[in-house]
Amino acid sequence: MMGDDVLKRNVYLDYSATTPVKKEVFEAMVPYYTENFGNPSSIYRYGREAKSVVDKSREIIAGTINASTNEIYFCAGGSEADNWALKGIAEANANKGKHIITSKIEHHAVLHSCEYLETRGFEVTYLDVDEYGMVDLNDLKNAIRKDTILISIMYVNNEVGTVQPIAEIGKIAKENGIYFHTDAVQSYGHIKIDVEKLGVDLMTISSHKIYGPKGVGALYIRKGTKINQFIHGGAQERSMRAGTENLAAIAGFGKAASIADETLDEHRTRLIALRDKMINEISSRIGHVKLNGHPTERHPGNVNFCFEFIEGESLLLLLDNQGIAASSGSACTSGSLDPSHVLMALGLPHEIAHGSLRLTIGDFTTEEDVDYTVEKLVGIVEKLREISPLH
Amino acid sequence: MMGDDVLKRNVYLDYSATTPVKKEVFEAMVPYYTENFGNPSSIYRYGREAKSVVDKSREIIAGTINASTNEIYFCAGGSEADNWALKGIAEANANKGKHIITSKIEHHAVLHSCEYLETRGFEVTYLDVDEYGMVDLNDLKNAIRKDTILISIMYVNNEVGTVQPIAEIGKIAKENGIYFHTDAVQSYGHIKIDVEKLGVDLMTISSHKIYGPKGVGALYIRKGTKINQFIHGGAQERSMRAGTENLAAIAGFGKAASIADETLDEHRTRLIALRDKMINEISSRIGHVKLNGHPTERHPGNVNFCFEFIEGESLLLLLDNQGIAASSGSACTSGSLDPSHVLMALGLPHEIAHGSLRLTIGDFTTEEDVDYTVEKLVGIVEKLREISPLH
Amino acid sequence: MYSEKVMDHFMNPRNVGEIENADGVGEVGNPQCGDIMKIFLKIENDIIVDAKFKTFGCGSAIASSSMATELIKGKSIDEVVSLTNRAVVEALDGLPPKKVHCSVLAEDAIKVALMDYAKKNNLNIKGLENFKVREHEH
Amino acid sequence: MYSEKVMDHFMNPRNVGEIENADGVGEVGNPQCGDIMKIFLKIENDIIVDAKFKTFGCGSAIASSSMATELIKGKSIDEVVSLTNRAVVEALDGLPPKKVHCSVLAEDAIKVALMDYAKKNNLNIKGLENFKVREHEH
Ligand SMILES: Cc1ncc(COP(=O)(O)O)c(C=O)c1O
Ligand SMILES: Cc1ncc(COP(=O)(O)O)c(C=O)c1O
Repeated sequence: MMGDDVLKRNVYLDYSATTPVKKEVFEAMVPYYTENFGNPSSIYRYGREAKSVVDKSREIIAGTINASTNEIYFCAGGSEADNWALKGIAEANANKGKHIITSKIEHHAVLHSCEYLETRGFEVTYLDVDEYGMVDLNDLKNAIRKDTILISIMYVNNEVGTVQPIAEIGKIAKENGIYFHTDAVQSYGHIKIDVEKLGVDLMTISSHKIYGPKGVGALYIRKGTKINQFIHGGAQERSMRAGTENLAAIAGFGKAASIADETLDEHRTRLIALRDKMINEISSRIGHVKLNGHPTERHPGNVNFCFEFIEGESLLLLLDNQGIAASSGSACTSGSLDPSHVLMALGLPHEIAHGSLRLTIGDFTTEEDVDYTVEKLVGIVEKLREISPLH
Repeated sequence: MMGDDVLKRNVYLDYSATTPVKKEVFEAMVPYYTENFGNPSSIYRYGREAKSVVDKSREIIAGTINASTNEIYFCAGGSEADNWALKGIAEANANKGKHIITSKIEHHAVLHSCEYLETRGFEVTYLDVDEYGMVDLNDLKNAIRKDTILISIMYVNNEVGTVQPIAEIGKIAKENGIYFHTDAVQSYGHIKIDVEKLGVDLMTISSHKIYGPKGVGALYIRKGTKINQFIHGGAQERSMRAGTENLAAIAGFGKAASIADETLDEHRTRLIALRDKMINEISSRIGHVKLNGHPTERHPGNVNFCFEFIEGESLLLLLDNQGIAASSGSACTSGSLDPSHVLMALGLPHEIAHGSLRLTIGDFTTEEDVDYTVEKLVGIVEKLREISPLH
Repeated sequence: MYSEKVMDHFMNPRNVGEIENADGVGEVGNPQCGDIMKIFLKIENDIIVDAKFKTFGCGSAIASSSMATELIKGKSIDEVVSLTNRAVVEALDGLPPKKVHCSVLAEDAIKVALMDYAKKNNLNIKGLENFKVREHEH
Repeated sequence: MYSEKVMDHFMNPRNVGEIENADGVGEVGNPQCGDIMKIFLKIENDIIVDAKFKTFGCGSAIASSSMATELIKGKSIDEVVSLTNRAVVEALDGLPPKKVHCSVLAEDAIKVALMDYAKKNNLNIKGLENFKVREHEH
């Protein structure tokens, strides 16, 4: 073990997949497992203490996005919140119309919920994006119909990091009296969010992307929004989401949210510097590469390149062998035939999309990590290109 | 604080609501927050380690109920698993029929899912129970129709602790080619379960009722069962349940399940002794009381009485004031007009149902706790009866 | 959930009991809905010289009975007629929204007791001409 | 995910490269599906005296190419014709189910190279009369 550490670095560059729980966050969770484990719905002291923990986290999170506390509903994570938003709005508003607008680069939690709704009689328009992953506002306007009840466009794309013009979309939605949901899993904690300024009616966030625990997320639902429950049962979350409250995780989510909010500026500055350094070095030291996503409207920690003539899984395995954890939109990493739907939507040819690599930088990433990774990457790409018949 | 402890005991008697996380369980979770936090779906080392944790818990849990590992699907808890079972089976088998049979004393996660399905064109028969909370097998047989696709009967009732004849129900379901789901949230960890012997096709379990963390549960789905996904999105849980795996919680759930399985016999023996002592003392020392639930076919830790002439919330508050945490099926604790649907289904008159008290015993309950509680209860009931105009 | 005042009046209820040969007795609620409040009044020269109660109900029902009886002791019938459930709620430093109905019960029980007094003595009490016990909902 | 054997052949692939004036060359797969395998054979007296490869693809595609070329070096054409993808999988101590197609690619690439050799030399190779490159799916 020691030997390993000396010989090899451990460089985690997959912060967009999941983040470690920060120490302060973990410490904020510890009391709620073996000691203060009460059920917040009970009236005795154990329960009242538990309730106040849940209330406090709700207050913190509402504060970070300029919402009121009774607009925050805790659930099990980003995927559940996306499912809830899409299905809950669709069912509750089906009498008004059965048309939904989304984009081709949404997370699967949104896309597959849309596909499910298509089997239940809804129609879905999947907007194209440009080569940088941007939705076109005119396309959006043109897609709106009399029976459109919901627009769901993600704030920041998880693969290529492109940031959408959410406030403009919110305005269009409002002008047309259509509910607007945004999956903000990849922007929350990285971009200052104000639900009023953005004009969103529903917003998905997830704890384990902001140094909080896994298994908890939240759906922001603007007051007055007509939406069905998704998980039926007990009266938790003001009867909107059943299931015993996940006390410790909610406490951790609250702590993570408050840290993220307080340190947002320095977090961004630091990440952007590392990100740009990495992008510049890869671009200048390796030939036949292509930066995926938008050059400026970009997640502060997202680096995503295609390396021509090589395939993503091989790249990941060789990086892993050097202690570097990254991810790829390669088909081979997903077990499907096609490279990721996001890369395809950007219009990349198959053979190039197969060679994508996503490196996502976070709060524990150092400049040495970036240097080390670029250094190793240069050699690995060279090695794989030597083996490649395309080169 | 110290003074409080000296003056007053802390007696938690609400183990059926939620349990503390056992120390060994918590320790099994700790490594997966700040250190081994990887995403199990990734191919690099961090991810592979995470995957093996999830696999191991799956194996343990499968082993405890005689299932195979690929029949266990992790999700966020009992409520989600119930929703998934009911809605997933209904949707996937609607072409075969739209009739479902359940009982009047199910958990709200089942009942409200059924009510939801009724709004989507399904028909639901809610079976009556007898005065002990038992479903009648002849009623069940009579309720079966050509278009019945699902029977959902809970294993052990959460309020009154009655244990249903699950194996017999399984046999009836099988003979009629109908899927059988059981909500085993209150039996898992308390009764030895063998899904083969019981003949269940789907079974709900939840971690925080067996000294594991909140926010994680599982649905057992027999191989070959036709069921839809409930949370759509990523390819987690063999594409059946989307959402980044809740690593630490799954590790804790596995540990809790293995402890529960290994100590099942002593756990039962100990709880039954305490339970019976408490039931006997309350019955003999307090007049005008009625034991709710079945005298013998009963959860090992469940004590549930109605105290005539008094109301449940008052009882809970005065118990809480003595450091005793309990629960009640009183309407006043739920904010609804009627006492719990379970007590009503047992045929209790309203005024008696209002005075119910549930005391649920667990692994940290001592004989002194029982003595203390009975002692306090005698005085509290007397005091409230003095105030009562009904007495 | 409950204020300290509510808890105090619940844990140590004032005026529990019955008054023998009470001048007015009022009972409202029913066991079905989980609340019954019975108020006993002793009245001399239009003044409530004593008040007692018996209540079957939740913590706030008991606290409301206790506080309401406290509030009316020593008051004139006129003053008591104009006492509303709001006054009880305020004196208790508030009740949770779902429990406000308990204070309504207390107001009603007192008024029913006054009506009983009026009937027994063939009086008309000003302000109670149109009084009707409200259907109360949790 | 991968066996040690697979990782070894992926990290340190044997026989990478091209053979100038190869006696047989076989290329299968296409960039669209993410795998291309190109195999070069040097054949003397019906014996594979040398084999090299170039592969664009995932870890198991590279390992399969490496192992397949190892397996056929020094073997007779007859022996090579009866070599199936199973043999490659076994020699690698197994492949994940989704990756077995990589071994099929290797088998096919070798057979295409043999067909190329046969064509160039106007030969018929027994056992390859009905050979067709399989549509491969991930
Ligand atoms: C954009 C986006 N939406 C939704 C999700 C799903 O979140 P979770 O894993 O918390 O279910 C993720 C991450 O996996 C994501 O990146
Ligand atoms: C019988 C029963 N089913 C389902 C549930 C719901 O489980 P969870 O709180 O894990 O969602 C509970 C407990 O609340 C229960 O007792």
